[in-house]
Parts: sequence; C-alpha cells; structure tokens
Amino acid sequence: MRSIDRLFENSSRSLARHTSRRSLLATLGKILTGAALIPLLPVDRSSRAEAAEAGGPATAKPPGKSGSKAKAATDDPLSCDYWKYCAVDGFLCSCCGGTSNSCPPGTAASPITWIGTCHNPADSRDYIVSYNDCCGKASCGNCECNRNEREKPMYRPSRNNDLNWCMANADSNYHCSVSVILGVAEK
Amino acid sequence: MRSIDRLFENSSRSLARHTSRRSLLATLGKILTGAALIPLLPVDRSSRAEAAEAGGPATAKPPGKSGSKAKAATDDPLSCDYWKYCAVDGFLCSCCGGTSNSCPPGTAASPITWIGTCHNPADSRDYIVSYNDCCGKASCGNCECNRNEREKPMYRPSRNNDLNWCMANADSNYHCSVSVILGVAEK
Amino acid sequence: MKSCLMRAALLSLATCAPLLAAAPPPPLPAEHLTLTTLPPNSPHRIYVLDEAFLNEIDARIDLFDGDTYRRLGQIDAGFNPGFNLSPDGKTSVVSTTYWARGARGARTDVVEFTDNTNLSVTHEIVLPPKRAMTLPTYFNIGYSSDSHFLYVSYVTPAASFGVLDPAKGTVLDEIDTAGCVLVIPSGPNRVASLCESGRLQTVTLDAQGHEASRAMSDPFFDADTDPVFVQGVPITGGYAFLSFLGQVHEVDFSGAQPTFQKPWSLLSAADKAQNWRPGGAQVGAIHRKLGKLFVAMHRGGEGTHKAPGTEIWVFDMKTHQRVARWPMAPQKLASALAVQVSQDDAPLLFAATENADIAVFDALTGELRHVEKKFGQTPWLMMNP
Amino acid sequence: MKSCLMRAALLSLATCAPLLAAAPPPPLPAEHLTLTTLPPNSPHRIYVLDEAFLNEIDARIDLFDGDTYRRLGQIDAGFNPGFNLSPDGKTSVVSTTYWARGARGARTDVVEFTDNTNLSVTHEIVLPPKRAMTLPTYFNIGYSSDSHFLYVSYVTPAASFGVLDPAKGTVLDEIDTAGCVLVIPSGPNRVASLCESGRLQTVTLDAQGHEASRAMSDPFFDADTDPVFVQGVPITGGYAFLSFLGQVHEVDFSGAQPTFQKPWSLLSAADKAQNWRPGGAQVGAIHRKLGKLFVAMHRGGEGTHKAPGTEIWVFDMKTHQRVARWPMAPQKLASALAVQVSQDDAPLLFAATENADIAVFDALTGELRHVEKKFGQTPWLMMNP
Repeated sequence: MRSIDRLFENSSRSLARHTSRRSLLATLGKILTGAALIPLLPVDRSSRAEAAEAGGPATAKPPGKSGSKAKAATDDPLSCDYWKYCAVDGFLCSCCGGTSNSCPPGTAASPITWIGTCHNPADSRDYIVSYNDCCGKASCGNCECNRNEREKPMYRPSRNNDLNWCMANADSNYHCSVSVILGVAEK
Repeated sequence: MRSIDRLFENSSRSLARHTSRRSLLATLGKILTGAALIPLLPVDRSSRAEAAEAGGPATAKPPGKSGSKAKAATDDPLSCDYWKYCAVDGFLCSCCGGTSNSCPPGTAASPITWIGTCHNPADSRDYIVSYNDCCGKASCGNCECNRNEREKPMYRPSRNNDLNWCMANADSNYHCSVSVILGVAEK
Repeated sequence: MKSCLMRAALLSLATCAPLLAAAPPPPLPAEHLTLTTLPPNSPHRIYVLDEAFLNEIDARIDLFDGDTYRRLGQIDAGFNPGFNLSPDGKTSVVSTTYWARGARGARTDVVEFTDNTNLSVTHEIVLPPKRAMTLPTYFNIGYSSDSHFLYVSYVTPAASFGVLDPAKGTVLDEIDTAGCVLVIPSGPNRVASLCESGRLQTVTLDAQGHEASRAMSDPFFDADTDPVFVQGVPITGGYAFLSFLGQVHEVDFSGAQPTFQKPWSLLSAADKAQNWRPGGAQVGAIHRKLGKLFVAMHRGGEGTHKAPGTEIWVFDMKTHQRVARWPMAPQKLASALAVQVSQDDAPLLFAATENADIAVFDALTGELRHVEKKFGQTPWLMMNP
Repeated sequence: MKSCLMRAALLSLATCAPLLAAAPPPPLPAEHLTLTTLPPNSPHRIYVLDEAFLNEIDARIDLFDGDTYRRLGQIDAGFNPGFNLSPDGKTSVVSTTYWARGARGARTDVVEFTDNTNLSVTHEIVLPPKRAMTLPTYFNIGYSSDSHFLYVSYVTPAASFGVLDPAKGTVLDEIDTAGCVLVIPSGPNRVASLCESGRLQTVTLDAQGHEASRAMSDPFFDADTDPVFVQGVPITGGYAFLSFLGQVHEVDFSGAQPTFQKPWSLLSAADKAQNWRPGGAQVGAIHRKLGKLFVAMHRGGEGTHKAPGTEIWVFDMKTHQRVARWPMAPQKLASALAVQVSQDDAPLLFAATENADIAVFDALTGELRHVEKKFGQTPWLMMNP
C-alpha cells in the first residue's frame, strides 16, 4: 500500500496527476471494461447481500440523515459511514442529487482530486479511492461527512481533503464530494 | 391611533416618507432635546425599575439567546419579547454589535422604513416605532425575531416587514433591524 | 467467466456461486466518475425554495422527489429571490440580486433561466436595480400563459414591473403600477397587481410588451380590517386569496377583468371562538381537480398571521366544508410554515415545518409517508410542475 | 424640571419622585437612529471566523467581547477565506473569493482591509485567481513584522505566494515555493513554507518584495509517520507545531533560518495507552508570558486528527508537564474544535465547540465563565489582538 501512496504522492504536484491516476488504473489491471456504465447502486446491493450472507459487519449506526431505511451504515451510500467515504470531508453527493460516484445535475466534476485507501468490510479488500469535488453550485449543505483515514495536511496535497479541489474548475465553488473506486490496493 | 397610522400610510409610497416621519416627530412634540445622544440602555433600566416597583409585568420567558441574565423579557433589548420589537421580522441589531436603536459598526441605516405601534407595559403607553434595517453586511444571523403586531402585507408597504428596507441603500444587503421610538401614539 | 463476474458484481454472488467455487469474491470493479441525469419530470417532484435567511446571499432551490424521498439537485438563487416555473414546467426562473463583493459592492439584479432537465443555467437577463426584495410568493416573477412574456415585480419602494422577452433575453419595458404590487399574470398579455385599497389593477399589454390599457377592479378585501395574504393559491382560471381572519376570496382571472366569487369562511363559530386562523409563509394549497384546499391553521390573535400551522385543515372548495383536520404534533412534527399539493390523481401533500423538515403526506388520507429532516435552513416556498 | 425628567428617564424615578408627585411617569423620549461606535480594543476581544460551511459563500468574522459577552460586529469574508490581523491589531485582512453570480460566473480573488475601529472596509487588492482555497489557519495570509509586506498563500494546485504592498494596494510579486505551502512570516522580509519532506523553506525578500534568496531547513517532522498540524501556535519568536501523535515542535523563526527545539510529547505512557491525541480545527493556543499551552485532546486512532477535544489539557511549556485537564462534558459542553487564549494577565480561554457554541473560561483556573450558544454556523478559527 505504501508504494501506491508514494506513486500518487510523487505525482501530486502537477495538474497532470489526473493522467497519472488513469495510468495507474491500467497498471493495476483492475479495470473491467464497461464499468463506466455501471451505476453504483447495483454494486452496493451486491456487496450488501454478500456482507449479510457472510454474517459480515452490520454496524448499527443510523443511516445518513437523508436515509430513511435501516441499513448497515458501512453499506449505505447515503451514510457517512459508507466504507468508500473513509477520507471525505464535505457533503456527500449521494445526498445532493448525485450518487457516490456521480456529480449532481448541473455541476462539474473537478479534474484534480485527493486519494484515499479504504477498507471494504464486505470483501475484506483495501481499495484505492479517488475523491473528486463537484463544482459550480453553492454548498449542498446536506449529509456533511468528516472522515480522515490516512488524510494528511495540505503540504501533502494528494492526500488532503481541506483544499477546495474545485480550485482549477471554471466555476470553482465547492458543492459536494464523490468517491470513485480506482482499483484494489496492492498488499 | 388610527389617524397616525393613516398619516404614515398616506405618505408611504414616496421616498420622502423619511421627511414625513421627521415632521411628525415635531408635530407630536415629544422630542427631548439631546435625545439623540442618549443611549438606550439607561432608559431601559429606568423603565425596568419602574415596572418592578409597580409590580408590573415580568414575563417569565427566557431572554434572547445572547442574553445570559434573567430579565423580564419585555424589558430585555436582547430578547425578541422586548416591547419595542412588536413588528420586527429579522435579526435584532442589539445582538449584532448595535443596540435596539443603533446600527452595528460598519453598516448603514436604511433611510426608508416600516412603522409599528407597540405597547410598553412599563408605562402602559402605546408608542410609534420606526423600524429601520441596517445594511451593507451579510445577514447577522443572530437573535432572529418574528413579531408582526399590526404588520400588513406588502401592498401596504409602510406597515410591511417582509420587504428588504435596505433596498434603496448603496449597499442594499440586509444585516439586521433596529426599533426607534418616534413618540407616543395618540389615543 | 468475465460476464459472470460482471453479473456477480452487479446482482448477486448466488447466481454464479458454482463457478466461483472456493475462489474469493471478485473485487469491485473500478468506477468512472459520471454526471447524474435527472429522472423524467414527475408530478411528485417539488421545488423547495430555501431562503437561507441566516446566510441570505446564499438562497437556493432544492428539488425533491416525493416518491423516492431523494434530493434531485439544486438551483442557486442569490439573495431574497423570486422563483417560478415556466407554463410547460421545463424552465425554472429565478429573479435575484448579486453584489460584486458578496453583500457589498456593485449590485446586479438578474433573471436566471435554468433547464429543468439538467439544472444548468442556460441564460440570464440583467434587470434594472429595482427588483422587489421580499419574501417569495407566486407573484414575484411569472410567465404569460403563452410564455412570450416574463414579468418581474419591482419595488424601489415605488412599485412597477418589468416586462421581459424570455426567448430573446431582453427587457421590453417597465410599467408603473401606481403603488400596487406584485405580478399576477393571466392570459397572454395581462398582469394584475394587489393594491392597498383592496382592489386589483390590471394592465393589458400590446404585442410589444408595452401598456395598452389599465383598469381597476372593485375592492375585494379591506386591508384595515381583514387583509389577504399575498400568497395567492392557484385555482382553475385564477387564484384564491386567504385573509388573515380566514375568509377565502376566489378570484377568476380568465376574463379581461378579474371577477370575484362571494367570499366564504374557513371558520365555524366555534373555530372563531377558539381563535383559529390561517398563517405561515405559504399558507394554503389547492388540488384543483379534486377541489380540495389545504390550509396551515393555528390559534392566535392579531399579529400571528406568520405563525405556522399546528394543524392542516382540508376543505371542499364546492361545499366550503372542512372535511379533515390533521394535527402536526401527534406525528411528532413541528408546525407547518408552508404547504403544497401535487396535482395528480395520487396526490401528495408537502408541508415545510418551522424546523425546516419536509413532511410528505398522502393528500387523500393524511397518512404521513415520510419526513425529510432539516431540508436546508429556511424552506419558505414550495412549487411543483 | 426638564433636567430632572431627563435624569428620571435616564437613571431612576426615585431621585425625582417628590417633584413628580401624583403625575404619571413621563413618556419615554423619542430616540434617534445612530451608528454604534466600537469600544476600545481589548485583549479580551476575539475574532471568530465562521466558515458557514453549509452556505460557504457567506463566511464571516464575528467580533465577540469576552468580558461583556456581547457581539461587537461582523466582517464579511466570502468563500473559504484566509484571515489575519495586522501587527498593530488595527486592521483585519481577509483573503477571499467572490463569483459574479454567487457561486458561479467570473471569479475575483481579493484581499479586503477592514478598519477594526469601525469595521468598514477601507480598500482592497485584487489578486490573481490563485488564492489557496482551504481551511483557515494563521498562515493563509499574514503581514511582515513591520507591516510593509502582506503575504498571501496561493495553491492552483501549484504552490506559491503573493507579495503585496498593503499601503499602496498593489501586488508586488508572486514567488514559487516548489510545492511547499502556506506563508509563515518572520521579520520584515522572510516567509517560510511547510514542505511535504518535513522541512521549512525560507524565502528572503529584497526591499521591493522580490526574492533575494531561499534556503531549506533540515526536516523537523515526518509526514508519513507523524505529520504536524498546519495550525501553528504562536510562541515568542516563532510557532509551536503539534503533531497528530502529540509531539510538540517549537520552531524559532527569529533568525535568518528557523531553528528547532528538541520535540517533546504531550502524552505520558498511560495517555498513549489510552489513545489520547490532539485534534480539531484550531488545535492549540499558548499564553506566551505564562508559558502555558492549551490543547484540545480526544481519544482515537488513525484518522481522528480533526476530531474535537473532549478535554482541554494545559501544559507548562518550560517543564513540559501537564498542569491541568478540563473535560468539556461535565460542563455540559460539546467537544472543542478550536481554542484560543488572550495574552493579558487575566487571561480568558475561548473554546469553539462542534455545536458552534463559544465557551469562555478563566484560563488560569479553568472556571467556566460563559457559554455563547450557537455562535454562527461553523466557527473554526479564533484570532485575538
């Protein structure tokens, strides 16, 4: 895992990091063709079922304030406890008209991001996650989430979630944050 | 009282209302020379003492959220229940760096206003009150107060507190509201 | 195998279990960052105007789906905005004000047009700095019935309104209303305004958006004894105006001049004795086909016209009888500041509470379906397609 | 008689009672609308930066008096602002961003200067659109010791800083910092920045504000194993940087190059075993004359460095011993996100809680003096003169 951290960190100062991440994806060889078209929720259901079958973790915490159903919070994209949100400090786009990996209508995704490594209890794997901000509308203000696993101060920007990652967008106002699985972290 | 209402209402459509009100003040003959220099709080203390001596009203409601002392709320300029605030819908300037009749530093008073008639339980008199907005800074956000005694919809603007009375200021953003005694209402 | 893995990731491991045998489950696929497409318009969609009163330069309209209980997106709305939908529901219009330095500096009054299929701002029309800065109603901004004109209420405090061409993006004219306020559009070229005298003034426009004629109605209310709320409620061919003391004034705007039905009261003698009154920010809503009126009601005296409803009362618009009363507190809801009802055959009643919760009821039965907690800061107006 | 009436109105009816006899009390005098004058500056005044995170284009700085428990006024602060005070305390500087249409449209980065005697904006300097948009610290914007230069941190994400002439209102230069971030001013012409390598880079300026030289220090922390918070705490001649795991790195900036004291730990072996850590948004504050360090402390593991303090711990900076621990919960206070202490001989400790309350303590005894409830939305930084 450390080596992957380093890979990101070494490329973190450049606007070309975006490209670096894409290259990494290819390197990791974890891309399933067509994944771009897969909406998140079916995947969530799958892993939820899996966790339930395995008697896996079913954290009793309440779901996010928009979530009205009782769910295992680590498996609820409307909850801050969702496993993929382990380094989100902001508003969850899934509570703002988007999903956990899709920006709300009328916003624009930030091309530059910070990176996290999150553990998915449903399959006991660590995943590399890209956090992107969605930009160009005022703060969503819903489902505020503040998690900072492996988050670092702004002198390590690729791991920092305090920066407004909309900074380089044409409309650079922060609206909400998404979490996009890039691949499995190397052990 | 009705006749005074009318006087204001008839002049309400004009930017010259400000002047009208000043004329009215002279007419009422209630101006004490030098009153402009009198801060509000000493007056409050006087009337509070009076009310206490007379066994007057001592509403048990809690004071405004900024007020830490136990006071009769109708006599507490930090409380929405303060008698003079009977038609304030906004933030009390007394909780924003001003007083009940003084705008906070760095803001500008609106020259145009709405008017109320409020009963002072301490002396059992009705007073004509001018409500001015203080303008040019973002919403104070403190001590929100929504009282509407004799308040009318915006087709009677001189009695309406929904309009942003900073509208004609150079910096027309609303910050907070003050209440200024103009004189005793005619019976 | 790959397709099976895909199915496994998408649906359920069970279907492919024999193939996987002792192998661990496949890792989750990489995701791509996308932009959400709005679902098709629905009668159960609602546009909630959050005035954000404590941070008033940051008002916004939040779209909410009354079936899935999900937020659909946000339209930014500046300071003290007016808001409305185009007659076809495809466009949101926001009339608002920006300052160059937040709450200071050069002032720009503007109408912004948002495409409701993707929540992008398509264009804007800059206004003279005269826009009425006040609470949101149906009548701060509104379209003509054929969408050729857009009207914007001005108060400086002199009252007038702007006539805009929304397609060309131009301001056509400003029309003085001699003290009468707000814009109540009717037909392709008429605009009525509410006057202090209790009358409606109707300005008729020519094809270029200039004044062709104006007329004043008889008074239909008395601003001294029993003023009407400016939050008119749409009825077929016009609006119903509720009064502070609970009179219902139905006004038909379908002809050249408004006509008035005989007013009727929400209150029985017993209700009056108990001081029941309508109140709040958006006091009533009407299901036009069913002829049902929903009103936020509270007990109180003079000066309580903005008090939220401890109960929602339901009236039959034909018989003028109350047919239900739905108290908020037993449902653990705060009082209702704003109500709106969907216009379909399975209608939902939406209530915004003073705690900023949005409650969703079955409008036929009053059954509470959902409570969306803390929906923004100060949701004061709800519109629907 | 008139003067007696005046006195009566101002002070007490008792003093004039004989004259008034059976007459009713005089009516209250008419009032004039005035503008409040700020009281003289006081060491107990505090500037609270409310990020207004849920309405982030509307951040503001609220002035609060720790003696009278009154708000003194407000300085508007736009979006994601930087904030600091001039060395003489007479001027507030806010570095911020505005968009022409609220959260959209043309972007303007700007530094605004506010006269702290009347809270009016006196002038501004427009910046290139490069300002670091991040959480507030001491180091987003800062003055040189002689106030001749003002430095503003830029991140695009390339890191640099702007050198401004605050008196002339001009931008003098932009200096690339090779990936090191923030501006830590020292002396009349030095700016240090924090580097990922754990080093400090110091740029020395010439009289025109251009780079004369730069130097890199030895590493003083390890970003992998135990990063320091960027919220440095002022000490005499420099700043103390706390680390996630509770090390205190005192850095002396008074010389041409920074020098480092041997780091010491906030934690005993028992504290470590219980997973105590510093955390929050403004983690620590130091009374320089008394040599007392106040730190927001909580129990937690990796990733809890922004968790607010369930207790405030007090340390002697000379002996490195903990001299007090003040838990929040027994005082019915939420955990502390930010702490600040006044520098006078009767010091007050201010704590901003995660509920946005401001608690005022006697900094010598820990006695709770006052709780100002719901002080804005998200108060994350407190500065004092």
